[in-house]
Amino acid sequence: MKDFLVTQFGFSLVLAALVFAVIQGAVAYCIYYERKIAAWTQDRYGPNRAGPLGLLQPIADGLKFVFKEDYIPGHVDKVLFVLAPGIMFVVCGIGFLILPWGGQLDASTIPWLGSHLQPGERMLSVQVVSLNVGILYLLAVMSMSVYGVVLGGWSSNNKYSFYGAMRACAQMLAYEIPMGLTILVVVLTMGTLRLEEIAAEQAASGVWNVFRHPLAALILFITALAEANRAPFDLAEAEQELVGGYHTEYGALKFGLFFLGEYASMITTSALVVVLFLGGWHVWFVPALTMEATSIWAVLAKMTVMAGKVAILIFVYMWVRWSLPRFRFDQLMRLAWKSLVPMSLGLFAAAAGLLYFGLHRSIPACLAVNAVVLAGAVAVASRGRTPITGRQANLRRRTDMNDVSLAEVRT
Amino acid sequence: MPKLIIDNQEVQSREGIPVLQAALEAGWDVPHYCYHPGLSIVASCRLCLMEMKMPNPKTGELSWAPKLVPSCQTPVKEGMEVRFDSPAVRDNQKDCMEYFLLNHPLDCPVCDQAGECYLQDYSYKFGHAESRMIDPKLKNPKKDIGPKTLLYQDRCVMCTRCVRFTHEVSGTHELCVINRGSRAEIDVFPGFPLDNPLQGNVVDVCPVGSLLDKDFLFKRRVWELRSAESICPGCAAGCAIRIDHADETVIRLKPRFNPEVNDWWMCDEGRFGWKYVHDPKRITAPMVRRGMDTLRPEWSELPRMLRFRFEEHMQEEGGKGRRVGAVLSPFMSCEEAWLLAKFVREVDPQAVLAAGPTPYEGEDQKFPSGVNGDGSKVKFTILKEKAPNRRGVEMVLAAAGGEVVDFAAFAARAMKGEFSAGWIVGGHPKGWVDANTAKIGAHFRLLVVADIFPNPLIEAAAIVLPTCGWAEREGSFVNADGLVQPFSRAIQPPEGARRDEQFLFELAGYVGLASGERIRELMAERIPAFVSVYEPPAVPEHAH
Amino acid sequence: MIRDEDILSIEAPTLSAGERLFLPAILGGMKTTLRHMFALKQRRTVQYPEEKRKLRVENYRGVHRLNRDHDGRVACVACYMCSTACPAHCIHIEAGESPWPDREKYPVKFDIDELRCIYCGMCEEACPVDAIELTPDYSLVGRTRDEMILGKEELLAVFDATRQIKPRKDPHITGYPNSGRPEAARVDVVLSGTAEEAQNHAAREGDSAAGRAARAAHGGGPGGDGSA
Amino acid sequence: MPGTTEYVILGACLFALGMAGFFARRNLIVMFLCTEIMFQGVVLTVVGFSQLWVNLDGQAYALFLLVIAAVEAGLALGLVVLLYRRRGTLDAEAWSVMRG
Amino acid sequence: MASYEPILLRNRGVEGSRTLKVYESRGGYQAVRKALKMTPEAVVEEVKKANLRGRGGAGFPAGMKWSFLPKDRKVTYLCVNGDESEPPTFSNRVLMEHDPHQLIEGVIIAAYAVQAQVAYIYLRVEFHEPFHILQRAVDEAYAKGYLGRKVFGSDFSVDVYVHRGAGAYVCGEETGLIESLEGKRGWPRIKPPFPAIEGLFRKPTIVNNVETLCNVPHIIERGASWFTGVGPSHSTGPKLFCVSGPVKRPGCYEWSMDITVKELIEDPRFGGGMRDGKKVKCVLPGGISMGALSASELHMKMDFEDPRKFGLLGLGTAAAVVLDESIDIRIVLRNLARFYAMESCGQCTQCREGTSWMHKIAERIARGAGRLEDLDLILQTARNMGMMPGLSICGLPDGATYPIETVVKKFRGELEERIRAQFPEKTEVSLAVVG
Amino acid sequence: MTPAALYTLYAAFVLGGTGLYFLLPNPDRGKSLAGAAVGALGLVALIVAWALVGEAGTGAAFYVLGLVALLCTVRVITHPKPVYSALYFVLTVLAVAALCVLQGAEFLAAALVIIYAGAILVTYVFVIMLAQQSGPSSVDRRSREPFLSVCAGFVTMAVITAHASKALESNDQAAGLTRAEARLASVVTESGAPAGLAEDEAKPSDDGANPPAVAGNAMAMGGAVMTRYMVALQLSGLLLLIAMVGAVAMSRKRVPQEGAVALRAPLGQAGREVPPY
Repeated sequence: MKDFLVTQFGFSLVLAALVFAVIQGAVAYCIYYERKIAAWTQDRYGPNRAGPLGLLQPIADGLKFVFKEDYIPGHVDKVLFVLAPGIMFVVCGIGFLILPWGGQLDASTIPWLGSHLQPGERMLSVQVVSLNVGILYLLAVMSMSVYGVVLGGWSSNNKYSFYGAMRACAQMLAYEIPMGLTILVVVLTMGTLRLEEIAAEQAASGVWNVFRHPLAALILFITALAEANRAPFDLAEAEQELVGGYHTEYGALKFGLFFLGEYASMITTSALVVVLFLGGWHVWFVPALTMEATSIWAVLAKMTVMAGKVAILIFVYMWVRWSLPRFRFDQLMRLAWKSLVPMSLGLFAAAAGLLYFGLHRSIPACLAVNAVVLAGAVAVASRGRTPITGRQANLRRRTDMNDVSLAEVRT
Repeated sequence: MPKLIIDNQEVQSREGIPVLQAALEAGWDVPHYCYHPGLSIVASCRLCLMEMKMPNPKTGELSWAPKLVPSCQTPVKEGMEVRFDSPAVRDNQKDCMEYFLLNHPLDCPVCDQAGECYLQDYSYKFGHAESRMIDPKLKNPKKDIGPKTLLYQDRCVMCTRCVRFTHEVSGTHELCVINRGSRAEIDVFPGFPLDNPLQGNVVDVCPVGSLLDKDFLFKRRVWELRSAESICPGCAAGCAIRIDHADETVIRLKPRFNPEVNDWWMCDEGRFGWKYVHDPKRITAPMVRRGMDTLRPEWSELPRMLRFRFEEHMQEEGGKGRRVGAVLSPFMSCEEAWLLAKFVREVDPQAVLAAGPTPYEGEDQKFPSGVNGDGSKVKFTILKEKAPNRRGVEMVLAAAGGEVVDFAAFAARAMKGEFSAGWIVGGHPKGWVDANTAKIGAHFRLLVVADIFPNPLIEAAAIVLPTCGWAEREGSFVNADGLVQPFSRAIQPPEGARRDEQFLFELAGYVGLASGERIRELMAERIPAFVSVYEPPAVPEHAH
Repeated sequence: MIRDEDILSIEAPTLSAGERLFLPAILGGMKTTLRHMFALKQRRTVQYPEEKRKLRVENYRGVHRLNRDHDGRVACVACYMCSTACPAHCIHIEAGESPWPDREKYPVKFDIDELRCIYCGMCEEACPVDAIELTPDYSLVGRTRDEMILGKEELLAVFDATRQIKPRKDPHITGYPNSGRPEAARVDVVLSGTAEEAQNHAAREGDSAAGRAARAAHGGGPGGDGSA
Repeated sequence: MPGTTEYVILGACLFALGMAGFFARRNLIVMFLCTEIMFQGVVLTVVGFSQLWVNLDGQAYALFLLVIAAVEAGLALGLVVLLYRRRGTLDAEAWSVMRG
Repeated sequence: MASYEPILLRNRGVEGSRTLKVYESRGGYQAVRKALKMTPEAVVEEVKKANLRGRGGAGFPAGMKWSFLPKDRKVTYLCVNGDESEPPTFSNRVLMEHDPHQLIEGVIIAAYAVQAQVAYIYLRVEFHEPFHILQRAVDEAYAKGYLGRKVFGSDFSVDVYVHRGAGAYVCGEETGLIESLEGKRGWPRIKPPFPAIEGLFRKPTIVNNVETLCNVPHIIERGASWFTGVGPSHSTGPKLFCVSGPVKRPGCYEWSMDITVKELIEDPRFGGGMRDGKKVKCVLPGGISMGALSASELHMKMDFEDPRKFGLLGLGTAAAVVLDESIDIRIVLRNLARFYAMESCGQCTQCREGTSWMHKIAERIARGAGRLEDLDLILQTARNMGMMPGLSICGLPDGATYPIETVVKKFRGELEERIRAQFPEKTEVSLAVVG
Repeated sequence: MTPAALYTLYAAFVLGGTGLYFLLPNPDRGKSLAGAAVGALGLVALIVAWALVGEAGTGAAFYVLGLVALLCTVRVITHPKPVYSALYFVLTVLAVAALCVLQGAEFLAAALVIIYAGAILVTYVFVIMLAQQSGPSSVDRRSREPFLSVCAGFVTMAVITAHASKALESNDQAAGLTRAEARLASVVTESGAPAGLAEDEAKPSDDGANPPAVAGNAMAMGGAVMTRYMVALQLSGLLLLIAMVGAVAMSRKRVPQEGAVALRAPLGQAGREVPPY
């Protein structure tokens, strides 16, 4: 048993349990965090009643979710109605399995458990699973989260829910494409699909991918926002139009599961961005944070750094949410299909080209490519006229027709 | 049919009416207070003044006369030309409205007339925004001029419509004008209060809030009321009325213009006789007696149950020569009578039908009464026959065919036990079952009694049904002159009860929503009188 | 109905290439929020139960009150104007003939459903005698719905409780000069010296004297409602 | 590691079930779903054979099958929506009348 | 001024002038005998020719009025308007008190001319003495057979009733008189139909003033040409003038209508000048309803036409009230306004409310609480009530507006001065009721 | 394949077919427990057959996943609600993907999930939800010729199985040999993969014809697709393009010209009432 825990499988199990628990706790405090940030942005105090600084607020909220009546409306499709939040929760929750939290761990440095091992005898990967299609796994899992939203919306048998679900569905499908393409840019640059290797590579070279492909990093961040249904892409639950979006009919714990899912996927996607572009657990000039440092303490430090980076990203998520207004749906789609997809395609093609010339690790070349793609996008964007949308287009039409014959139009 | 020109528009008019009436009928909004088509013309409010083309005395040419003439007093002549839309006329209206409001207390917030007050309407439309008088207002007293009426003299515009009404229509001369100038007051002679059977009309003719009905006093603001056109069920005259109601409660009745019956008036008996509609003693739910128990059936199952029980009964008893007997009350509408007759004829084609007893009280009262009623023309009559639809029910019975007897004969035959099943409809607000009638109940094996108030027959009834007050249903009445007049529903029946015509519609085997019109269409195939009903001509929009 | 010629066709302003990316604008916005986030001294929130905000007494629209006139009677004349104007239909009045000679009507019942009320102040605007007013009191709580329906007595009590912080205005429009002022100048024009006129005049004066007596009998002095 | 035969049998079962469903069901969308099931059967079979021959041909074939399935889904669903708009039903029988 | 022999008042001062005997002895009842020999149409024609204009105030030609009667009438009434309610007027009373038979003779001739079977002499309620005198005279005439069936032996019959009203200024208006005579509330009737078509008891009726009818016997007796020879051509015949106020000789005088106001006041045969040497400030020359003259306008002729030139309504009853300089014009205004506010019948809106409003304003000005704009307001009110052509049923509001308007216009300077001079605090009006 | 295995298999087919027949939607029948029982028996027979033909390596995972795939497929076919059909199909796909992983085809598995479950089926669900929002329609309650369909399906199944097993049996020996060689080759081939690649992955052979023993890794697939199947890849790209154009062309909303509206029947009615030809 003692030995089992320091095998990769056993360690993975422990790590999985640990990370899962931490993420669930983190989700609860994310909500607190979010409310605080919202409050600060708006010159308020935020939750400050439950416990010191309101720190017990998440617990109060959680208790509230648990103790509320778990009500299933009469008009819903009961099976799917119950299933949907579960799917959402599970799908958002299993993404973290392949995230590398701290490089390699020398099992012998683990106090008490690894005492019987020689240093360097058994290196454990601080990762739940190491898959050779790691990123593909993440993409596959993320693509499944659509089902939670769609089924939740449809089974509610409520038009607002349904609209929310439809929107979420279209949005996720659309943003998956640029997301995948930017990930592929990293994959091309790094030459591997394994996340731990990508992280290790960055740590080893000290060059984070964001310095090579800042544009790709931005696009990935934007698509991550959209995939997590976060503002300004929270069309699926636009209160003004759709009451509560796909979870209008949900309450109590089932709503809580949706909520947890959203924040869990925030954490997962932030971690993904961190690993792909921000060097994972790496920080320069800290000896404990190099490839070579594999002791348990170094790993803990790495994990802390990783968590810190994730926390900063999540702060950015929230900062964005409380700063920017929501997109209109057509704007959202235009952004995806007309800006992000072409840009990420361009980046992808360019990265492939760089790879062909062996320049894929060269920072200047990569930056130049990014700059070119950005410039191209700007050029294309500034070429056309300002798109006239919605009502204004109608106006144009009306006035044009006025010139022809008003009588014709009226008849 | 003279043609005249009003404000440059040619208007076709009627012979012998004043220009004011012609203009109102043509859609002009000419302000007026003292003019009322049912009363004599005094032309004293001077609000309807108009300009008129007259021959110049020197040259004989037609030109606009400098003097404004009252349009209420000027009869229509072929080819005359008048105008209301001129500065002089408008100025006069404006000034007049200022004068009317000089001593008016402007207590619209507490005035019951507010909302249907022509001082409000006209000063809004034709008047000044402000009064230029800064002196204290003259205060005229509030007077209790009769048991049912209050007089707020300070709101009065001295149109004397009320005075003329008591002189010319009721002929009772209670009201008069006392004092002079702006202290002129409407008053009664000491010891002779305004208390005649038509006195409620003085409140109606009052264009302002001066004469108020004590019955309606402070009850509601008029804009809360909704109206339904109806027919007064108080007597067989069939006066056209308007039911003003709010929150499913009848608030007041007002007469409706009907030149064939009541002109503009109605009697107090009808006006205040509706209170029984909201009597808590009413039967409000159907009851079925089963042994010693009384059950409350659902309305929805009643039609089928009743038909079943009558048919079952006829199978048992029909062979023994005992028939179904039905009494149709003169308080039923024609439609209800027809539907019930249809049902009874269906369950027993040889059923005996009878019209219920018609109540009579005293003698017909004709107005104007008293010394100054010159007797040349009766302007209003209150009939002694106190049921609205005896003729209608008789028409239906006549058309129903089969054996139709009068109520006395019916009662006698019932006592002999000729009928085993019966359906007796009441509906008289004051009760109608005397001791003798009450005895017939015991001779039925299956008796359905439908009435608005509990009556002694209920003791013997197997099934008791509530009927509705006339305000709660729709249909038509045939008045004493044979005029078929429709009335519409104003309020919902009380909780538990159901509109009679709807229930009987379903009982007679029809489905869907019953309406008087729809049933009349069905009836018209058998009774041609119901092909069309009488609707009084529309009153001009701006007339009052 | 908007006519076609009234419609303005508005072109969006032409954006430069940089602006078209929207990123600078987005970053500018985020800078603003960030600044607020760390400007800790700017917190605007009032910590409610401990701190209370100073309200503008004249304008704040809180719980209603029914004013008393100078004799301590309910000032309302039961004209239903407030209930007519109320967009939420939360005012229910039952009028009765007033026991006082100087007015026609008074409210026998006057209920406001504070839960239905949207505190728009239309009732205040509509009142011809300035009898209903909204007070700066916003802390209205209750355990049941019934508790939140304030009757006449409660509304008068609200007046008594708030008359210090928000004194009653003198009504400026009223058909009843005596209801607002303690002794409004009452000038009747005596047209001539005929006996009849004098009698009428005396009778009217007598009316008001009787009114005063009646008022006294009803206990209509200050402090008492007088409508009880 | 399971053998090829099992995969072939399973693939055949899926294929045949898809076929039975395609024949039996009347809903156009479900019918297309059944064809997709047949694809799944084929995928399993070729993956099984890929295992048998220890090369990637089967898997590559399966990959192209995915392409075909995607194309089919795109076009077929577009068609279904069009048909649904025309007839207001998804019943395949509604389109059984030949009109030449 | 030419000399003038009184015609109408010729019996005044004669002993027993009220008796039939004295009247006949001084040539009375000759005219009626002459008239009865003529056809009624001829009588009407003669009166028409004489251009006898009504002496009641409006000045409508009497003959013309008589000829308006429908030809196919069966019943005709003659009403004699003795409701002399205009404040300074007492000429009818003088006629009736001193020479009742002259009136009765006129009534008989007029009744004959219009073929009236019944004549009513309507007196105001305050005329106790004239009533008794007149009643006695009528009884006398009945006794002599001059009244009743077959008067003077002719085929013509006429009954004369003397009736006393209940006391209202409006009853002096012909339709008001008719209403009152019918026993109703005395307020004017709407015209048309005019009384000549539909009057008393809905029958054709002629209403004439006492003085008018007193002229008739003289026209018949002396001929129309004599009548037209007296006075100017548009205002023919003798006329009674009343003078009241602080003159030395107030009273009723007869003269032709070529006399001026100044003569009426100053001439020793009439007013005889002002008492105590005071100066004239204002004269209301035609009863109060016709308007006021300032001191500079005293040259106005007292005929039917001249007053119009001075902004007055007409000659009216030709009863002049003289006001001296000691009188506050605000009081004049107030009193004038009060009279009409009191006497308005309350039927027509403009008159009912307008007169009382004018009174309120005038009262306030008189009390010392006037505002300068009140003068405009009162003028406007007056105008809104309708000055000729009037807006009301009868002419009372016209009569109410002219004195107010002329006083305000002609004495505006003094009024403004008075208002300016009043204590400022008094100008503040109690605004307890504003609406 | 032994005859016992084959007959067991046929028995499984017969039982399964019978069960399926009873399970197919039929409004005249309620839920058919008997059908489910017979079907279950069929599945048991199938497992037995698998066990009889199975090699040593066949683990519990295969049985579980296979059963899941089959059960879900049956539900796809028999469920009266199309949404549920689609969702069961998602499960089928997941099971198939897992089966692929069992066979070492990890890239294919990921592709299956991403493309099938993540894209294609989402589209299906989308369309179903849009087209059919209120409960199961009559279309889904009644099957079309259930007996014949089941017969056709299961006869095909038997035929394929019979032939396949025969062929497999004859090739078994050779196949086994080839597999062993391939495994050997993978061990000896020098790893030429880029740095950082896992050790158990090998560089594909030049033409892809001779893949590493443990196939299915992404790199190998990439190599194969980009080299050996280059033409096919391009063609499939072309096919996707054509499909995209076609889909856009098909679903394009035709905006009627001004004034032409009146000439056409309203859109909703146009198809519903077939005008007499």
